[in-house]
Amino acid sequence: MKVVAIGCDKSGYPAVLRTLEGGCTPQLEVDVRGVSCLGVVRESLLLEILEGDASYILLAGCPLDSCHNLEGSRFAKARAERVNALLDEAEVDKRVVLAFVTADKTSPIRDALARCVDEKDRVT
Amino acid sequence: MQLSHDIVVIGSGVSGLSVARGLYNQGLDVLVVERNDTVGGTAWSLGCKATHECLSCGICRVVEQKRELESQGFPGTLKKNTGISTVEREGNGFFIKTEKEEFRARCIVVATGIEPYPAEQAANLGFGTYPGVFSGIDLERELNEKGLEACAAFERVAFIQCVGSRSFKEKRGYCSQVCCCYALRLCENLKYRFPEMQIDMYYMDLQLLGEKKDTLKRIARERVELFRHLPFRIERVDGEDEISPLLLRFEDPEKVTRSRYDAVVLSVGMIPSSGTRDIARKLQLTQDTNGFIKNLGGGKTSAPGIFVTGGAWGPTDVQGCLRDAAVTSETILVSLREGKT
Amino acid sequence: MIVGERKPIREILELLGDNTTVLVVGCGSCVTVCLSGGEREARELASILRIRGQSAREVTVERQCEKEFLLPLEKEIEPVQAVVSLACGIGVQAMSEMFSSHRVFPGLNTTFMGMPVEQGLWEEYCSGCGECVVHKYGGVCPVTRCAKSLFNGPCGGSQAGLCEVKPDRDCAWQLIYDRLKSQNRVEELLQVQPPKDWSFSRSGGHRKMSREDMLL
Amino acid sequence: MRALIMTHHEVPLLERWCRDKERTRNADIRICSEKQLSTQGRGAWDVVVVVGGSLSLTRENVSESCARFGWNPLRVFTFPLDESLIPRGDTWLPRWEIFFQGVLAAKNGVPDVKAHRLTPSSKVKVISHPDTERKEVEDIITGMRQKKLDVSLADGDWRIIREGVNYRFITSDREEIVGAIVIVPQVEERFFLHVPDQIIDTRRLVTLHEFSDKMKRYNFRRQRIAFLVPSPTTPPRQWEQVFSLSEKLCKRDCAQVMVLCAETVVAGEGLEESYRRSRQAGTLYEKTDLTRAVFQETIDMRGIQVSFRTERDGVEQTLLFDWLISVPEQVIQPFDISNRFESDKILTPFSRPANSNLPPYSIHCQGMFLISPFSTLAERDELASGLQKYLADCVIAEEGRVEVDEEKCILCLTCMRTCPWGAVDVEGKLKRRKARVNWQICRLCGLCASSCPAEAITIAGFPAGNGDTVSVISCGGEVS
Repeated sequence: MKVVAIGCDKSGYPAVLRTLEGGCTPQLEVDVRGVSCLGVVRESLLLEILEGDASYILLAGCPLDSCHNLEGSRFAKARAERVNALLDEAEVDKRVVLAFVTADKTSPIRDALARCVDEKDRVT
Repeated sequence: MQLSHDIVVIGSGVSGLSVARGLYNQGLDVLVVERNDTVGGTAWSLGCKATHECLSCGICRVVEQKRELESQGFPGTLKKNTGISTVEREGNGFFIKTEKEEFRARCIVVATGIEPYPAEQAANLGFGTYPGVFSGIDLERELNEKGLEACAAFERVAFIQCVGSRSFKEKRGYCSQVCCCYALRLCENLKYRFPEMQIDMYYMDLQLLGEKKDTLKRIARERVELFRHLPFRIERVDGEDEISPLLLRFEDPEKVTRSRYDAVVLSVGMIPSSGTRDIARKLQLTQDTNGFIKNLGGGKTSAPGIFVTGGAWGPTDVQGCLRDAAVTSETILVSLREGKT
Repeated sequence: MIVGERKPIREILELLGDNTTVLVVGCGSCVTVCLSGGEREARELASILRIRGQSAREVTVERQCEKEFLLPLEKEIEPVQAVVSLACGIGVQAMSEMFSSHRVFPGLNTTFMGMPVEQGLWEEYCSGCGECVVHKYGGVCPVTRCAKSLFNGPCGGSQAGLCEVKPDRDCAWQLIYDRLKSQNRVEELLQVQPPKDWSFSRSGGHRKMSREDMLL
Repeated sequence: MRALIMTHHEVPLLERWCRDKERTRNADIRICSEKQLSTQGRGAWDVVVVVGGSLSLTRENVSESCARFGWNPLRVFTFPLDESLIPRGDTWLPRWEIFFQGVLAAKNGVPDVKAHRLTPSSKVKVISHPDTERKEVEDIITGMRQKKLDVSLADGDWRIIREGVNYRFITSDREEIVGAIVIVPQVEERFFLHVPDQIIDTRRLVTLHEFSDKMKRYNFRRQRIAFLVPSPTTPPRQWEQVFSLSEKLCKRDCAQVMVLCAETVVAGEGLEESYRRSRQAGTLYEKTDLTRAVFQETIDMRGIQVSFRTERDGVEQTLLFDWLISVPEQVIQPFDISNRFESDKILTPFSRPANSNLPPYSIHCQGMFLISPFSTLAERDELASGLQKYLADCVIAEEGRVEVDEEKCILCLTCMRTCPWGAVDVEGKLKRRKARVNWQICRLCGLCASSCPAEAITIAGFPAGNGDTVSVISCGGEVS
């Protein structure tokens, strides 16, 4: 199962790298991409990535009200919810998952990846 | 080899590093002496307590400091695993001797900080004897890597406040200022992760401080059951197996009440770290009744030329340390400029 | 500006039925500003269709209500079985006229002529009644913004200034009264307005407007 | 192809790999550490690769080195020092090599972007709300002047226009360029308790501030006094006064003092000690929910009866007091200068966002700070050092990276409303007006580009989402 992890410069990207240093579960292939802030990621970009073979997208960014760009995470949350609603309507079982972290907090990312794996096993 | 530095900072915790950064940027020659082999002291080991919302616990200031260390390099030189053995005054500077070498300095900054109160010493609260008793600081330390997985199986958790502080009997008559805040943030994290968990909090007075005090008030009111009552003893429910629930006994004048919990978290307060006590003895600095080094205002101590910053003169949180570091480095610059140290 | 709301994806999929090759056509003016039918939304819909296995392409023209802009689509539409137009109703009909050989499905429910009250929120301000009298009501149109289109005073059922029919909307007459009060022209409301001649509005039949000097 | 690799750490795999000419398609590669950079760093490199820990590779750090050494930020690629191997076909290649192949293959012909170090002017202007106490504002200014900051107070009617990194301060007689602005808002002392008007007429309900002045002049021999502290989040500063006043009242005037509060806050230096002394002096502390208390004035209007339910044992008590002292909570009012700040964006009143990642005391407009008139000395020192750091550190901005496409922009103003830093305004007077991003204020967060419905704003090097791939690296150039 492939997961694309998009991390924001200040918190998400370093945190995802640190999680992967610790080695993640074998049946998971995580492709890490860094963006300057989670607010940069458009819905069309998320859908385009989901057209590939990735079955989940993990958006790792700063907590909602302490984003370095004030509203980046809030935008990302709204867009993720909209894309999930679109995918629901289209009965596609791919999802966008959010994790709010600071640079060296890896537990939310590990939780999010574990939830992705459980959901995928439950569906297949 | 005899080296002379402008400033020697003892302790490389959050306050030590920010004073070093402040003075290094002003072009002074700074030496940071650290007792054990990792930089960072208490604050660096703590975890960020944000759920999807930030609870402004200040740990991202620690992340900012780590980031500065990585991109701008260490402010001055760092000596790890070196303890100070003797300090003598010499002219208007100091002659410092450690196990391995000695060096001169014009000023000394004591930034040895605070450490959590060892929960074992809490009288009959069962830390160490019963598996279900945690200390608040241990939960916090695992927050970054493991998260709160350890508490997955519990349904009823009790938080006991003011463990090891606010008791004049044991010569610790001060409020550690941080434990109510971090306990409420831990409760928010627990309820966020395990919504059906029932949390009770036993406390004397809630100290709601910092930027997000209204959020803390909302947490205290909605997410936690409050009891203004400190338990007397923790026991095991007798006759049951290893992981049976714990029992909190309360000595009321009329009757003894008991309540059962799966786990108990002791919100341990902050005490002067062993380094602070040891340095205060070696530098003969006057201490206040609770063992902290006395701060005569702006970081000055009883001995001219020696300054104190951060947790060493009073329990405080990360933001308080950074604010205090700015004040102390300002006083040092002024005193250095006027030539009298 | 004309405001439209995207149809639910399930409905669009039912419309398409088993047509596999689809062309999604976005419109670059009003529906882009109201974030429901522009270039990005076209690409999103195309991605969704591609994820579901149908081959979909998207293209966006400046304005779908101009025949000249639709001409270049000629060769794009040829190989395609179905076309989904994300423009307002006008664009869908213009496309159907131009490419009558193909079936053009609307991807949008065109709703009203609206104003962006704040970022991301549009409210109906005009329903095109054909005979504008908004100046008599301090610039608040009772025909559109009052649920019962009353001309001679409020219906009296509003609570706390909110409309009785749709409680999340302000009562138009409350706004009219406040506005006129602030301009102290309230007594103008005392004049009784005659019944409105609705023949100029939609209920008077299909309407047309022309400028003789501009006719070629 | 001339490549420069900057790394803090010795990376053996990297050195061995760079000398292997065949692998690097005989690119001229030079590796140097940060110290040697000042000598070798300058010059037009085709490609610059920054290798470092994942924490230091933020966009701001990279553009700072671009400004210092004159690199084009789009030709700078960052790599987080990862020597692991990943499968490619049947062989296992170091992740580093795949990254560098991508870097060599990255498309050139990128727009010419320059990073600048902009130093704001060293003048600071203090704006205060008309009815904030003059004395507090003067204290703040003298505190800052001690820190050698060039501070002046704005009086009379003034207007502000944003000018790149600075602000243009226009008053009736002259204009001034100012680097930073400190706002002192009005702080409303709100007593969150509904007290009927008759009680207020008795003039026996006084605020803490007034009472401490009264203490100097009057003696409260044998009087019954109650401190009312309804909110549990009353700051320790107020409690310090409550403890010292109550102790003095008991000792000096042997008055009967009671404190009705939700929580007693003792988290401060020496507060526990003064709390203990105040209790030993005879003050009674009763925890109750004051919002349910009932106040009733006596017939002779000289006393007030308070009936409340104690939290300890839930007993309903009614006590008569001669004086009631309200300990209000200080609420900072949002500061509205929308009619004096000329900008296309409709400004909401300024208030300090509860965002712990913003520099202390700063608000979303760069170079603007906000501090409460009742701030402690330590808070004012922290603001002063924050100001010095802002004015000395110079702002790093990248010119030519964000551009708005003229044909596509339909002036829907979404970008202007979305930009958190207020860096977008409308440009052009005549026919073709479009949005313009002021590069000196822009923090390259990308929110405008991602929320533009017509996708008219493109930021070079960021994932545009129209077909080209997402950059593997957090900033700098574009690599598949």
